[in-house]
Amino acid sequence: MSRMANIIDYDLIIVGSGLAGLRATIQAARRSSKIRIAVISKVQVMRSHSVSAEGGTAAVLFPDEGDSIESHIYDTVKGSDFLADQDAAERLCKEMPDEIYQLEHWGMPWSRREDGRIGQRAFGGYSFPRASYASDKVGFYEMQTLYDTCQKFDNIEFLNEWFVTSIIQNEKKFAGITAIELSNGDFHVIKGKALIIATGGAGRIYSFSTYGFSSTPDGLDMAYRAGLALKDMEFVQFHPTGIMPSGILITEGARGEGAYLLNKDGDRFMKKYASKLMELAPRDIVSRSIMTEIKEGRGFKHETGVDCMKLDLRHVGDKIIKQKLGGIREISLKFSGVDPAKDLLDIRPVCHYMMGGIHTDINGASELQGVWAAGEAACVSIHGSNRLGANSTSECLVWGKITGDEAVNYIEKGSSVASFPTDLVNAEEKRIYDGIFRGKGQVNPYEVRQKLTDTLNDKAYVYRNQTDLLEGLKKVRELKAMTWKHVDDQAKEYNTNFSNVMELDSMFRVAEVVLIGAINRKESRGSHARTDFPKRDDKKFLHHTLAYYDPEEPIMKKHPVTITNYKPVERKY
Amino acid sequence: MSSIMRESHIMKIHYLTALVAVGFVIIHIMVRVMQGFSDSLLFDNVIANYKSIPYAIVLEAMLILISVHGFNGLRIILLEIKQGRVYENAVTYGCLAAMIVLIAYGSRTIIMASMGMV
Amino acid sequence: MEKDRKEGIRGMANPGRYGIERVAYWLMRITGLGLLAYFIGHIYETSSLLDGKAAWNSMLELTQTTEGHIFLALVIGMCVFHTGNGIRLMIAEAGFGFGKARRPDYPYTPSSLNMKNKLCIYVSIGLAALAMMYGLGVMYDV
Amino acid sequence: MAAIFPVSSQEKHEKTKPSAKSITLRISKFNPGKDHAPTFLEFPVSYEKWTTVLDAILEVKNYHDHSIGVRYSCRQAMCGSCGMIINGKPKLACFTKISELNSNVVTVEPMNNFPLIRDLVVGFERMFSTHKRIKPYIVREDSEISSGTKEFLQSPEDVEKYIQFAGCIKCGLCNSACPTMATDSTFIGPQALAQAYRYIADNRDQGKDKRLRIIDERHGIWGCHFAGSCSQVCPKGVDPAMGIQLLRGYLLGYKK
Repeated sequence: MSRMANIIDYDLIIVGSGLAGLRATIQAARRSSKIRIAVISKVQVMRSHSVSAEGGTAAVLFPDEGDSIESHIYDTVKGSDFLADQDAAERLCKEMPDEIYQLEHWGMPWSRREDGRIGQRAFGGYSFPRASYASDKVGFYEMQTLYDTCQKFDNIEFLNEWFVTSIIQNEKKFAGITAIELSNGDFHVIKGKALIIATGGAGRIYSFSTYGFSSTPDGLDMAYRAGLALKDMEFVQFHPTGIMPSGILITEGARGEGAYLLNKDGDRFMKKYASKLMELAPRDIVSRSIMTEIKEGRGFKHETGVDCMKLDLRHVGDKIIKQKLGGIREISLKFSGVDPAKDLLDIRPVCHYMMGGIHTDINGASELQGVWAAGEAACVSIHGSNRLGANSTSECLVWGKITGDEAVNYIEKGSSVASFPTDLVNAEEKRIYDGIFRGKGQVNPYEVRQKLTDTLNDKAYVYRNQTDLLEGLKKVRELKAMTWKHVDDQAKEYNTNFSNVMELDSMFRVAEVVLIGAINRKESRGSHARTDFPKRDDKKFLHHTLAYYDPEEPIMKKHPVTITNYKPVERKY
Repeated sequence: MSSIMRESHIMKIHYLTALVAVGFVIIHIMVRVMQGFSDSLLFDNVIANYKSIPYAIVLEAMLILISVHGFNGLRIILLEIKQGRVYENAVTYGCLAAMIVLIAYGSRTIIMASMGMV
Repeated sequence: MEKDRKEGIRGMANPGRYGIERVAYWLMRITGLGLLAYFIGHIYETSSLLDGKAAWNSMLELTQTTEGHIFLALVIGMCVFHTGNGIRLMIAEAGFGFGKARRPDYPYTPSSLNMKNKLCIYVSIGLAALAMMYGLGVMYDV
Repeated sequence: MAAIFPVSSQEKHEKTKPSAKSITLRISKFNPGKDHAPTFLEFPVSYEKWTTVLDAILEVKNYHDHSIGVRYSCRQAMCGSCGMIINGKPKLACFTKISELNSNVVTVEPMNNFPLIRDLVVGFERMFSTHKRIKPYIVREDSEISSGTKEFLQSPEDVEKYIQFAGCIKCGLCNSACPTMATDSTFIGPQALAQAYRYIADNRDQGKDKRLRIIDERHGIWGCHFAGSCSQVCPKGVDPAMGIQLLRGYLLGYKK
């Protein structure tokens, strides 16, 4: 083989350096100093989009003040519209308090109460204010704490800006990965005993999105192509408050601190939709309420011509805003020119989270031996059809730790692959270099990407229906058939044109899974709201959706939901 | 040098020499101004100044303080302009040597003038 | 092109793009080097004493010119600025005069670049100018 | 580069519509692996009041020249990817609006004092390694919890003492603006020094003496001369210059 000069060897490979990836890294590194760990990411460490998580991390810290693990579990399950696996939700809630304290011991700058204990704020869908917060930069501080703590260990190697392209397996066991080193364009084969996929969500398949530009589905797609199932991909969370026009997130913590949502008549319209929790109802409900108000003519028009709603923080006051919401103050002043203490913010529901991901069991193990998934990339499933705010960073921490432990156990047992399948490496090289890098075509891939993401925005947004979804799928397939698979920049060094086209390639496959899953699910559950099937249908659809890769069309299957203590009931807030 | 001394010790010396030198420079200038600027430059007046032992001590102290401060400053600037083992050693020992030479040369003037060996 | 793409001496010396603190940094270096040069010259100048009155007087003739006086005035200015700014730096570098560290509010105004420090720099420059004028006055017996 | 055709001729892309306001974007192009010297490419770019320099660069990359090398991700000034020199000063491209530059020409160049990878992309290996060198974590024996452990207590005032310095996003702008780093690539730099202070000022930490020892060397903390440029360019209000001066208080013995 011509290019295969670079074979590297590690024990544990962690793809993705966000919260889940780094938490797994530390867990593995502290378990054993003999295990050689590679943390591989297509961005530099500390650039992952986990740094943009804002509001909080949910955990029960004050049982003596009225909170309980039981309540956290039930809130999570109810929030999920009963699609969550209840054993997983239970595990999350039980392990979370320790994670908060562990982060604190590693230096996390949690905001404090006057008595010196960790501060918590109200968040949507919870019956107790249990979102531990660090002003409104929780994800950033958590990332910093984990990244900095990684610096303690000498058995961790960060491979910054390596684009992982595929998983190599043999005899149904993990064998290694292939990756391109962006800075010089070298193609590498990295052998390993275990792999943890922590590549995050894929929200950039939507054009109006809180996600960073790097949150494309290449990690999900790599697992999908390797034969792993993607689970529940039709459930995409739309956060109620993305600021106009950029779509940058205005944290739910703003409403946690008391902000109102107002319609054109100046009404706090949430009283119609969730009379008890009002603005702090779960995100799916608030987003739907906003879109209903807009459809019924009580919305606003932003100067870009897009419909929006108003978020009112004025009564919260400059002092609290500066102290607890400094990040969103900065965002709204800079990107929209609005001071939240003086004026209303223009907001609109925005693609924020994917409840779906790589199908795993409760330990984060995927269907391929030696491969785990954690964080947003995985679907354990804790969040079912709708995640509660502040539960995603929690999931990253808990399953980061669990998968780190599990992978080390597996490595220490000494399972290894008989022979390394070079034919798969050859095939992968052919796919990316002949199929993409040296591809031919006239259509601008960036324009195709824009159209693809616009299509998802138009056709698979907060409210969905059969006609729109079918049209969306048709449009996506039309776009996919165009000749966009070519790379005009033929340089080796830092070729983002190449990685952008590979990302687009993965976006098509995952977008298809999202749309087909949405078409098949003829009910309304959590974030998936069908105007043509407005009711939840537990008889037919109380199951997870699995999608397996096939070159023609994804193969869709069903998977049962684990229900332990809580029978599905109607959700009221 | 920094293998013998921590950089913070060197900096303390740098600050201290500066502060004390400022005091002496003020004395030096005051003495000259009180004599009248042009008068103070007359050969005999200058020699007379040197012969006053306290003043000679002021001059000698000033010589040492400013040399230490000045050449350390020069060393800092030179070390920041370029790096490398050989260069850094050359700068460090070069500055030290220059400092010693200048102090010796200046002391010769002060001692000989104050002892009347002119 | 150099591997590290350091800005180099030009970047170090170019004070224009940043605030008065960068100008002060630059003046501090220049005046320090200038004073060291003067100091070496001054030691050499005074050493002519040892060669007797004639040597001293001919050295004086060399320095008692218009250029010499302007140079001496500059030295006075450099000395005053270097002292004034140096004292500011010593106080600042010991960690005094910034107020307390605290959560910053956007738009961020770094408290290390506060008015106290800026004022000290302007005062140092002003004092240097005054001292130069006074010095020239003394030299020309005004 | 191959000609780029629109997806269909009727559907013109909205973003390419000329708007009333436009500027010339000059982008530094240089691939050390191929080229001999940097060149500037110029593109007319239309903008709205909220258009950032990053938006403009991506507009050019997506529709005019796919080969522009630029690092970016979160577009909300949290990830620290897009530091570059904009009209002569180090800034984050995503946090600089074209409208606030008040210039008809916007020139973007890679950050100074970092090795160049390509176009606007520079290498961070050295900065990451100096960051590691100052032990950027809580140093104390009981920093790992066991079951039943609660938090170390810390008052809101204790948090205020270091929280400012915990805002560092490692974008490298401070190191790029620093006059000492302009000539001294072995200088530890304002980024790492500010982080050393962040952990020393944290009342949970016990690693002060170790860290002070690390930074008290020839190309350590004393390479700072308080020109303040780092604090001036910091997009997150970290104020490294202040952190460095406060650190010196310990070394000079004013502070315990």
